[in-house]
This record gives sequence, C-alpha cells and structure tokens, in this order.
Amino acid sequence: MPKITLSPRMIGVLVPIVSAVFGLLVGAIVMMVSGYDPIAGYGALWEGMVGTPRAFGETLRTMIPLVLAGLSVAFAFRTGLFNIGVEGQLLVGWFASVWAGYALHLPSVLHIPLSILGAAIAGGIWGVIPGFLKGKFKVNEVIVTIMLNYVALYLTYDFIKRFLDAGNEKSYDIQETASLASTMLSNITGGSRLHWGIVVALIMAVLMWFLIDRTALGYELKAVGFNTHASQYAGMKVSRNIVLSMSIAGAFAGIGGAMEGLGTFQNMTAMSSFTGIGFDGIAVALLGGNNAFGILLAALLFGGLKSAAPQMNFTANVPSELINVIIAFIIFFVASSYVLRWLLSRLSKEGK
Amino acid sequence: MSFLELLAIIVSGTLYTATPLIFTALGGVFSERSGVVNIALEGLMLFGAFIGIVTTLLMGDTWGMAAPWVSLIVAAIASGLFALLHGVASITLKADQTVSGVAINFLALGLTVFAIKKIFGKGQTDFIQFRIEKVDVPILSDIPIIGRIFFSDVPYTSYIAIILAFVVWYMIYKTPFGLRLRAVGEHPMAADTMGINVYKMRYIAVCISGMFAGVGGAVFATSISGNFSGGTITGQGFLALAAMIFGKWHPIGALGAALFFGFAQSLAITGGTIPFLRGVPSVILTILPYVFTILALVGFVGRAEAPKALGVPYEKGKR
Amino acid sequence: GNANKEAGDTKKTSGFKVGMVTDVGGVDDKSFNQSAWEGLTEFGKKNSLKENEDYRYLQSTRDSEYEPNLTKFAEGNYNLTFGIGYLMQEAVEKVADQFPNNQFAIVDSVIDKKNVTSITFKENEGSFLVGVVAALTTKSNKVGFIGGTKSPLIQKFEYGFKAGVKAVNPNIEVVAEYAEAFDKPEKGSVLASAMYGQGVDVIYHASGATGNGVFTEAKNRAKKGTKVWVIGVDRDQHQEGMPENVTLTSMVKRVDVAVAEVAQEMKDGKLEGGKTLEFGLKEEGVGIAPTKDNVSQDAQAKVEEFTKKILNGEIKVPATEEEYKAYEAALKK
Amino acid sequence: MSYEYVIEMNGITKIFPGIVANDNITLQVKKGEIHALLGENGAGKSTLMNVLFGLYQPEEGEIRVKGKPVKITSPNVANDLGIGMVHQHFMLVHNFTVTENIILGNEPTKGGKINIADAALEIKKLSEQYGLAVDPYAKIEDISVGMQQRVEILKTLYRGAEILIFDEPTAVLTPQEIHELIAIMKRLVHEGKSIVLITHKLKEIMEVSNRCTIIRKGKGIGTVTIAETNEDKLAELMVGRQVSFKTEKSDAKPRQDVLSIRNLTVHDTRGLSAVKGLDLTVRAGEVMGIAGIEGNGQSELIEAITGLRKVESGSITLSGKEITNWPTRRITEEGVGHIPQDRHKHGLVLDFSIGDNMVLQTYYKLPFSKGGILNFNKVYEKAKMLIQQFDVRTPSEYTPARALSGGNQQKAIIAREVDRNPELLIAAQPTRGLDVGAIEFIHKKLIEQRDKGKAVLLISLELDEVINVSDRIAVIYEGQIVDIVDAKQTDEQELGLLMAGGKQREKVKEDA
Ligand SMILES: Nc1ncnc2c1ncn2[C@@H]1O[C@H](COP(=O)(O)OP(=O)(O)OP(=O)(O)O)[C@@H](O)[C@H]1O
Ligand SMILES: Nc1ncnc2c1ncn2[C@@H]1O[C@H](COP(=O)(O)OP(=O)(O)OP(=O)(O)O)[C@@H](O)[C@H]1O
Ligand SMILES: [Mg+2]
Ligand SMILES: [Mg+2]
Repeated sequence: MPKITLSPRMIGVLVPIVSAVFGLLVGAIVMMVSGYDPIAGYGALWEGMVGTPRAFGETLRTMIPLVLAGLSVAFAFRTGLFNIGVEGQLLVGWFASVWAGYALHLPSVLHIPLSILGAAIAGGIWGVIPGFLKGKFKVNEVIVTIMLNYVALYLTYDFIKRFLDAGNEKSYDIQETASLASTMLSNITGGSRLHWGIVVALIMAVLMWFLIDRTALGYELKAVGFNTHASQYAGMKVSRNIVLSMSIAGAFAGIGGAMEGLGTFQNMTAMSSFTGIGFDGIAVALLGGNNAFGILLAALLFGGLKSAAPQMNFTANVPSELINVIIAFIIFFVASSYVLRWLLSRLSKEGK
Repeated sequence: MSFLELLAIIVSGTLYTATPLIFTALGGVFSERSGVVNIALEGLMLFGAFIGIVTTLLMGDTWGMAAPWVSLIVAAIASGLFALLHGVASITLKADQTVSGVAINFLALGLTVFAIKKIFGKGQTDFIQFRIEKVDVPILSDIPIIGRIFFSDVPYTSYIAIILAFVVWYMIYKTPFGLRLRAVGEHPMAADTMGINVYKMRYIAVCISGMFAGVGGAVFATSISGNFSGGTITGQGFLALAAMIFGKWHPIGALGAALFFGFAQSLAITGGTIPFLRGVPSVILTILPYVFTILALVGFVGRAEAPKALGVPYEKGKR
Repeated sequence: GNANKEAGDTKKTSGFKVGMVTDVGGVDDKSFNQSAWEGLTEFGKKNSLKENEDYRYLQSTRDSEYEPNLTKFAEGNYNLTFGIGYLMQEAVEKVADQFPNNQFAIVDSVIDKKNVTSITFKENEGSFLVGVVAALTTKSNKVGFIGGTKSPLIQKFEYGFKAGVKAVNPNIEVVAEYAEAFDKPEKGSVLASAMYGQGVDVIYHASGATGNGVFTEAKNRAKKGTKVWVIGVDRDQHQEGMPENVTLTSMVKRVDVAVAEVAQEMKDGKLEGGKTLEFGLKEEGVGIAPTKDNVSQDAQAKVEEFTKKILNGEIKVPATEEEYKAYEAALKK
Repeated sequence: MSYEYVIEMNGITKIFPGIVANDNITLQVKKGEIHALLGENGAGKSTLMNVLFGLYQPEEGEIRVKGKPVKITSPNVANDLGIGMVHQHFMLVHNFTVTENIILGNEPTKGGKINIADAALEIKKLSEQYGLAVDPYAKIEDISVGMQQRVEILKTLYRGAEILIFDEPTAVLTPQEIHELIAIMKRLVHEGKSIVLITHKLKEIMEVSNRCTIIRKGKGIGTVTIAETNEDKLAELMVGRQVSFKTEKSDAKPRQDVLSIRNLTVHDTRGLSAVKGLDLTVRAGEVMGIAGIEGNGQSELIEAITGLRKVESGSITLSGKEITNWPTRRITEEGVGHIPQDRHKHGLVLDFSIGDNMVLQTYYKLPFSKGGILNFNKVYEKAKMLIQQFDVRTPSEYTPARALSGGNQQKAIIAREVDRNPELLIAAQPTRGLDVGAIEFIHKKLIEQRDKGKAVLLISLELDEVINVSDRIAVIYEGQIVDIVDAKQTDEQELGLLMAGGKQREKVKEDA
C-alpha cells in the first residue's frame, strides 16, 4: 500500500476541509430530494458570494462580526471555557459603541478607537460576570452566559428606547467621526457596505494568535484551562485567570458588536430576538479549529454562505434556510471528526 | 380588579407559560443525568412545534378536536428520532456534546422552515383550526377560591406536565432504569464494568429527552402560538435548560424552576395591568427569571453537583 | 410549492419589472407584507406579467439583508422596488442614492428623494372607526388596546382608537398596553388574559403575530361561554376569529390598494418619483373590514355617520398624544 | 469434569494503537491459589487483566475457564463465568450508597421498584461472612479508601465470583489497611476462591502469593513458585537487571535549620483542625521523613507549607524568613520544591507537552519569557536537557505528558522540581504506583539533593521507604508530631505503634 504520512497538523487542516465539502454535499442532496436543482442553487450561491465585486464586498462585510465572534468563542475554548454568551456580549458592545459614537464629539482618530474601546469594555464586563462566578463559586459558565444573553437582549432594547430612541425601533445614528464606513472600500467593491472593520478584524485575529500562543499570559491561561489544580500548585491564581480569559473573550465579542454599530448600520435596532451571530461564532470557531487563521477562513466561508443566501433564493428559488442546514452539517462533521481523525491517523500509521 | 381575580390571572398565566418549559426541562433531566449535555433542547422544541402544527393542520379535518392531542404523540416520536442525531454525533462519534447541540439547533431551524416553504409554499403556516384550550376543570373549578385560582383558565397539558414530573422522579430515583441512568452519568466506566451498556443507556436517555422536548414544543405551538414559523420557538428551549439546572438536575426541582420562570414571565407581561407593579419598568420584570437563575446558581445551586461525567464522551478503556 | 421552473429560462418580457422586499415578517405574515404582495400580485395579473420574473418579492431574514435585497432588484434592472415597512427606511435611502435611475417606494415611512415614492396611511382614521364599533359593542364599558411596540406609527392606532371610543361615550375606559414585540404570541395571550380578566370585553390589537395570542385567548374564553371580542388589524382578520367567531371587526389598511395603484401609475408613467402619497379614509386606504356579521346595525350606522364627519373635516382624528390630549379636552366642553 | 487450572490464558496478544501491550502472554491460575502478576509500569498487567475481565478483546490467544474454552466478550460474560475484578482505579459511583453500587446492573426489584432493603440485608450477610464490616447504607464519598476497596470486593462476591482479580490493591492503602486486606485475601482463598494479584511490592508477593507470573514490556517472562524464590530474584526477572533495594547512602551531615514550623494549626476542607499546634524542624543536608497513617494531617501540613492552604495560627519560616500564608508563587520563588502526591491531578498539565510542563513555575521568568513574551527555543532547550539528565522515557519533548507512563511522568516532575534547586524539597508519595526500577532512581535523586546540602521533607505511607531514605523520622498522629526517631535506630514495629498513637517507645526499646 502507498506510503501516506500525515502529521497531526496535516490532519488538523484536512478535517475542516473535508467537513465543509461533506456539508455542501448534504446541502446538494437536500436540494435534489426537495426538487431543486443543486447546480443552479450552488451556481447562484457562488454568484452571490464572489460573483460581483459588490457580492464579494458583502461577503467580506458579513465575515467581519463572524471573525470576532469566532475569536471570542475560540479564545475561551482554548482556555478551557465555553463562551456561549457571545450573543449578549456582542449586543452590549454594539450598544456601547453606538452610544459612544453618538454622544461623544471628537476627531476620528480618537472617536473611532474610543468607541471600539467602549464596546470592548462593555463586552468585557459581560464576560467578567460568568468568569467571576465560575472562578469564585464554580458556577457553570455555559448556563450563566445563556442567561446573560437574554439580560443583554432586553436591557439593550430598553436602553435604546429609553436613551437613544430615534423612533422606528432605531437608535440615533453615530457621528460621522465615529463611522468605520468607507466610500473607498465601498467603491472598489461596487458599492457594497464593506467597511474598515475588516482591518480591525484582521488585527484582532493576529492579536488573539499572539496572546494565546506567544505570551506568558496565554501559557498561564491555557494551563489553568487544562488543569486548575496543577496550575494552582504551580502558583497561578486560578480564579483571576478565569475572569481574565472570559473578559478577553467578551471583549472580542463586544468589538464584534462595534463592527455592526460603527460599520454596517451606524446605529442599533431595538431587537426583540437575537442576531444569531453568537451561535454562528461557535460554528466559525469550531470549523476554524479554534485557531486565529482558521477562524478567518471559516468566517469567510460562513460569511459568504450567509450573504449569498438571498441570491440563491433570488435566482434559483432555493429557500435561504438551506444555508442553516449546510452549516449545521458542517458543524456535525467537524465535531464528529473523531472518526475522521482516527481514520486519517490509521492511514498515516500504515504508511510508517 | 379584585385580588382573587388578579391571583387567578397570574396563576393561570404561570401554568400556561410554564407548561412547555416543564416538559422540555424534564427531557433535559434525562439526557444530562445520563451524562449527555443537551443544548439541543431549543432545536428539539422547535422541531416538536413544527410537527405539532403540521400534523394538526393536515389531520385536523379527519381527527377534529383530537388532532392537536394526537399531534403531541406524533411530535414526541418525531423529535425522539430527531434527537438520535444528537446521540450519534455525541455518543457514537464522540463529538463535543455542546457543539453537537448547537448544530442540532441550526439544523432544526433550517430544516423546519425549509420544509414549511416546501409544503405550504410560504414561510409560516396558517393557524390550526383546533387548539389545546384553556379549560375550567369540571368539579375542581367549582371549589371556592382554590377552584378559581388553580383549576380555571388552565389547559389540561399543565396538569399532565406536573404529574409527569413526579412520574419521572419515580423513574429516576426508584427504578433500576433510573439507577443505571444516573450511574452512567456519574461514572460510565463503573457502570460498564457492572455490565451496563453505557452507549445504549445514553441513546435511550437522549431519545427520551427528544420526546419530552418535542412534546414541549408541540404544546407551545398547539396551545399558545397556534401556528408555526422560524420564530415560533425563540429561547424557550434555553430557558428550559436553565430551569433544569436551576432545579439541580432533579425532576421536581426542574418543575419548580419552570413554574418560577412562568411566574416571572407572566408577571413581566401583566405587570402593567397590575396596580402595584405599574411603577416598575417592565424590563426589570422581564430579566428577573434570568437574573434569579444566576443568583440561584451562585446561592443554592452553586454546590449542587452536575453529573460527574456530564459532557464527557465515553470510550471503552480510556481514563 | 414554488420550484425552480422559472429559474434559468430567460424569455424576453414586457419590460416593466417591479419587485418588493419584505421585512422579517414575510409575505404571509397575515399583515401588511402579505397585503402588499396581494396588491402586487393583482397588479401583475391585471397587466399579465410573469410572477418571479416581472414581479416578485424577496423576504429578509435579518435586517442586515434589507439593503442587499433591495440592491438585487436594482441590479436586476427592476423599474420599481418596494420596501415594505418603516424598518427599511435607511436601506431604501442608501440604495436609492446608489441607483438614482431606478425608482423605489417605501411603505409606512417618508423619504424625501426624487426617485423614492413614500406611501403612508392615516391609520388613526381607520382606528377611529373601529373605536366607534368597540364603544357601541362593549357591555362592561371597558375596552383595551394592545400594541406591538410603542412607536409613533403604532401610537397612531392607539390614539385614533381612543378618540373613536370617546367620541361615542367619554365614560368608557380604554386600557392600552404594549407587548414590545410583534412576534410573541405568548405575550399577547397573557396580556389579553389580564385585560379580559379585569373586565375588558373588546380588545383592539395592532401587534402583528403577537396578536395571534390575543385571538387564542379570546377563543379560549368564548369556548367557555364568556363572550369577548377582538378587533383585527391591517387585513380583515375575520378568519383568525373562527370557528369561535371572536373577531368583532378589523381595521383594514389597504397596503394592497396603495401598492397596486403606485405600481400601475408608474407603469403608465402617470407618476414620477419623489411624491408622498397619504392614504386615508378619502383614498379608501384605510377603513373598516367588509365582513360586518358581528357589527350591530346602529354601530354600522354610527360608523357611516362618523365617516362622513371625518371626510368633511368636521372631525380631525388625533394621531399623536398631544393631538389626542387636545381632542379629549375639546370633547370635555 | 476435572481441570488443572481455573483460569488459563494462552498466547494472549493485545495491541493498542502504536503499542503491543500484551505479546503472546500465557497465564495459568490454579484453584484456591493467590497468583501474583509482576511487571514494570506499562508492562501490560492491567491490560491482560482487562482482557480476562472482558473489557478489552485480545487480537490473539485463547482463554479457558475451568478447562472450558470461552469467549469473554464483556464484563457480563466475565461475571457469569465467576470472574470478578477489583480495579486499580476504583469503579464506584461516589454519590451512591454502598448497596446501590453493589446491586447496580442486576438490581432486585419488587413491582418495578428497586428492593433496597433486601439487597442491603444480603450485603450485610456477605460482609459478615468475609469479615469486611461494611455499612450497606453508607455513601461512598463518606467512607475511607480501604472501605471503598472492600465495597469493590463485595461487588464481585455479590455476583458470586469464584476468581477475583486485584489490580494494585495496596498502592492506595495504609499499612494497617494492607494488613487487613491480606487477611481478607487469605480468608477468600480459604473459602475456595482463587485470586490474581497485581502489585509492585515484592514483599507482599512473598507474603501472600503461591505463585508469580512475571511480564516484561508486554512479554511473559515466566512463572515461579514463591516458595522457591526471593525478592531479589523477582526484581531481577522483572527489570532484567540487578536492583538494589537498600538505597546505600553516607551518613547525613545536617547543618543549619532550613524549615522550622512552630505551633502550626491548619483546618481541613470541612473546617476542622487537621494540624493542631505542630512543631517541626528540617535542617540542611538531611532527609526528614514523615511517617503516619493517611489522614493524620500530612496533606494539610504540606499544603500549609506550600501556601495552598490557609494557616490558622503558628508560624512557618524558611531559612529564617517568615513565609506563613504567603502566596504559593512567592514561596516557590523563595526556594521550595514540591513533588505532589497526585501526579496526574497536581503535578502535570497532562494536555501540555512535556516541554511546557518543565517550566510550569518558571515560564514567566527569564530566560523563558521576556516582557511577557515566551521564548520557546529556551523552553525546549531546557526540556531536552532535563529529559536526558533524568532519563525520562518519551518520544520527544513535544509529546503530551498524558502519553507517558506513570513512572516517567513522575520522573519529569522530579526533574522539574530538582532542577529549580530549591532549599527545601517536599516529596509526597513520590513512588506511589511505580515499579522498583523507577523507585530506585527516585530515591537516588532525593539523596543527591540531601548531599548537595538541601533540606528534604519526605512524606510517605510506605514505611520501608521512609526508613530507607530518611535520616530522621517524625511520626505524625492526629495533626501533631508525636515523636522523632533516628531512622537507623528504628523499625516498622516501633513506627507502627507510634503511628497508631501508642506512646510505648521505651517499652519497645526494653524488648529490643
Ligand atoms: N487503552 C489504552 N490505549 C492505548 N494504550 C494503552 C491503553 N491501555 C494501556 N495502554 C498501553 O499499554 C501498555 C500497558 O499498559 P498497562 O496499563 O497494562 O500497564 P501496567 O502493567 O498495568 O502498568 P502499571 O504497572 O503502571 O499499572 C502501556 O504502555 C500503555 O501505554
Ligand atoms: N487509554 C490510554 N491511552 C494511553 N495511555 C494509557 C491509557 N491507559 C493507560 N495508559 C498508560 O499506560 C500506563 C500504565 O497504565 P497505568 O494506569 O497502570 O499507569 P500507572 O503507571 O500505573 O499510573 P497510575 O498507577 O498512577 O495510574 C500509564 O502510563 C498510563 O498512562
Ligand atoms: Mg496497571
Ligand atoms: Mg499503576
């Protein structure tokens, strides 16, 4: 038999790719079974993802908050925590950025960073709460973050209506000086809503990679995540670290909200149900193997799928919900990669 | 409005909104007691709601008033099977259970709405012609005061849910099945060495949790929303999950928590119409259940141990 | 189901293409999205246009999709594109700027651009009439209003309704509540239960799908023999009240009429963009539902009477809190 | 029918991904005998027994029970064949009662409801029959390790086991408990049961077993009759070379006090005082052993010294500096090394590479990190060096710690702690569960530290280890040091008495 040798690294790369392909296959099958033309469907999807400069611009724009949501989930995950609270952290971040963007009057050089910082802090605080409760009282962070999602949803709704109500369920628009929108980017992408947030997202991805893999802090956070006892024996402050990593995760999510507030919308809608970005973030982090670079690619894929869904509906009449089905199966395949990994590693073993 | 009347409204509102939560939370107890995290409750509920409505719509003419009730059974079976997907991923394929749950939620949302568009050619169904109604329980509702408060304006499903909670309690704490279920969730390898098929137990548990959540969703759809769309179930599943944890993974605890949530919700909604709550901003009341859950987790539930093997896929001969 | 038969085939067509973008409600929300699509369909049929080619809709699943969806029509060289609902205001504004050569229209909101036609309604006038019916139907002299979200638009419904009630009998108490959501039937039903519980016997809802809960609650009570009423909104919601027959009447908002009319005039070149068309009683854009089974004779008579008064300007129906305060004060004297 | 062996495992081969755990091993157990199974860490003992118990399926080989060839496809089958196993890591559900744990899997029912009362009664009978003295209604988490082990034994008996497998049963027991266990095992064979015993302690093998089968690196080396052999022979067979037990060491040259503890009081997790006004001094250049029955405050004492547990009153000084209630990190930096007793839980981050584990306390300091940024080259250089120096058997410094055998994991920890060159080295149960080879190595390292003029504090439940390695031995009883004896002057009996709280030292002396 042929000599195949796959390093765990290689396998780590293969798994998501294979999964994505399988996911799309399932999507095709669903289309056929329910009497749609997969070729036409995916044709339209592709068209909607990268067909025109504008389409690609929209893909990138959709990708921005997904990257940050993914980073948030991944960062927590790498430090042994499950942050299902991205949704809430993102909402408070969004609100904070819009408030700062509306209320402050500063030159852009200050206004934009300050508004983003505000979002980061708001999201961070929303992350500190579950972190503190887990660190101090050993309360399961999954459930606390889920609860906080709802608190955030209803609070932001109420706050918008109370303090920033511009009528029509919307908050006031932010000042020009706080806006991330860019006519330049918009023009080169045929008038899409692509904004400078894309740069922020890239910077954040690098930051996350650096924090986790290159700094002593990252080392400590990971150690605590893997084995609190041993970390404690080694003299690390366990609860402090848990709080820290949850707040950093929350900050990423909060900035994700800022991207929507300062970039895409320039304001915030009083929402009565979630944006869904938080849960997409879990999918992104998972497909991206909880690693910054992988997350960028995963976000690009999911961003494309989501922004192209209407196109698929428009030209091929395939209901856009199909996208959720595809994403669901991609998650399944990655999460169940146990078998896949096992197979691949067997293969490489045979080779030796 | 008399105090009695007010109480009656709040109680009936509580039971009304709590019922789907009770069913679903009980489902959660099964799967998590067996060691399988079930974030999927939301999706399973959605699926149940979908089945419930579609069944009632399609069979309404044939079955008449019975349709919604039969639809509960259909929903139970369908969601039970749907849950097996969670089982395959998280039990056989050793997927991260929370992640697999998230996937189920995506899938349920995608599939149901996709199917609705396919079947009815639109994004939400018509209203079902037969619903599960609020009733005044014969005889009981005639008891002075008690009758008005506890046995009027309540759908039968509420009482079924409450009774079921006690049945589940008996199952889990008094029968061999329950003992094995808990053993599998606490120390699967020990159970294995005692000749218990860990995988089988977990599959059964996940399937049952699917059935309960399915009923929960169907009850919501057939007694509250009356039709189905992607937005029919928004968060009730997660709330049920919270109720289950708030209730310390214990059926009766879950029941209590679900009722408490129902209470807080109906307070939040009716708050404006209740004299002494007029002043309070409704947002306070709305976030109350969530805040209380957190406080409860810190306060009393903080030390309440989750099943030890919760979230850990079982592999023979691995430690 | 709508399979992909039309997809791909590219037969040349009459030339006038019109599209509409719904908000998250979708074209079967039993509310204005549906109404709008009915209008567009009727227009299409009348001009023998092809569905999904010459006229079609796109449903938005998130508000971030309004803009891309509108853009798709613009790029697809649709001559006219409707944005349904005030939530789409900004999106329409942005896209209208990007495609100055395409025509757009927005419902329930006003945009001042020369390639945008704004369509608004005098919901307060229609609400006034159902208020009259409510006043003449209630036995408890207590009626209720349930709104979706407390926004200027929905408040037009509330104050119009109140004005109508008071016009008949100033002593009737009107309880108003807001569910702060258009998609939470459980809220609707508990709210309704509380209202009915405190003696209200007619509830007028302007709350989209949240209203479904109101109907559910009313039916439950009807089943148990306590007669209570619901007044529907946007479309004739008689069906929603069946079989227990709890729909007293409905305040119809003829988005369909408006949409069809605007589309037609555009096609015939009778209308150029930039106008704001306000549809009130006069334009038959709002009114009381055709199904009058449950509306008593004298109530119908009174409705006629007030309709005239409104048309001849004798009554100015309030649309905002201030206007209502003034109106009420005037009544007092 | 008649048969020679109750159990025959012929040519068993079991392969795990990447490793042949059992390579054509043969094991034959006679009825009514205690058959020992001996081998280094990772030799394949547990695996072989798991095969016999139906937890693993062998790739090759046949198993005969009472002469009949059988396929043991699951623990159920094993139970039906009368085979029971007491696992190395207990298989008990902690929040269940004894009874619930025992009946789990075949519960007696009355009308669908578990019949606890009857079951408890039967268990009480069994426990009396074999002198186990177990309370059927006690919760597992509330009873001692020794008791838990008895519950494991009861589990097998309740299922009518004829053949009992013990995997390292004594590794977790106190000397007293070990004596009791040995008595129980003798009682069992007397009642006609047969026993397979896995242990690393040659003394125990010599004491209880009739025959012994030795495994080395997955291969069967052979079976010997205990009557015809001795400890040295066994050790040689197992390791494949001469092993010295008596760690030969020069006399200690103690110097100034390094650790001195005055009137120390510490509470345990339940808030009861576990260390009560304890005084202790450890000098540079000596190994101070602490002997005591588990649960007499040893753990609390260590945790107090290392800053992991709050000191209620009293003082701890390290070479003259008061370190009472300092945070762990400061104490570590001040010059305290700690080899924790639970290596998997406290010693290592199993998911980190061995390399990363080597800097668990020093990662934030030069040269490993500069301005908060890690320098991995430096980290792995260091790791490589330590792995060589301490002969840690690992594929590479990048291998996750999890993949190493217990013995090698322990070596890694010791490498890390010793390399920091601390003034005081605390070693808690440093050789628990390890084979004689590893034990020898570790003892050498401790003595080396002593001879470099460091203070060593050794806490162990193994009396011979304490006597062997220590210069002085402090006996701890109910949170106090009841006596300090010279290691060369004392013996197990004396220590045993002191540990039991007996104060008859003088009397023992007279007898001697
Ligand atoms: N489930 C497993 N998967 C992979 N490898 C395993 C597994 N169990 C054991 N091994 C490997 O098989 C070999 C034998 O392991 P085993 O547990 O039988 O050793 P042992 O003799 O019991 O060691 P010790 O004396 O430390 O208990 C070891 O090298 C171990 O790495
Ligand atoms: N499933 C497994 N995968 C990989 N290695 C394993 C597995 N099971 C056991 N091992 C390794 O096999 C070796 C022998 O197993 P065993 O549990 O007896 O270790 P040990 O040295 O006795 O440690 P301890 O007795 O403290 O558990 C250990 O090093 C263990 O890490
Ligand atoms: Mg072993
Ligand atoms: Mg061992």
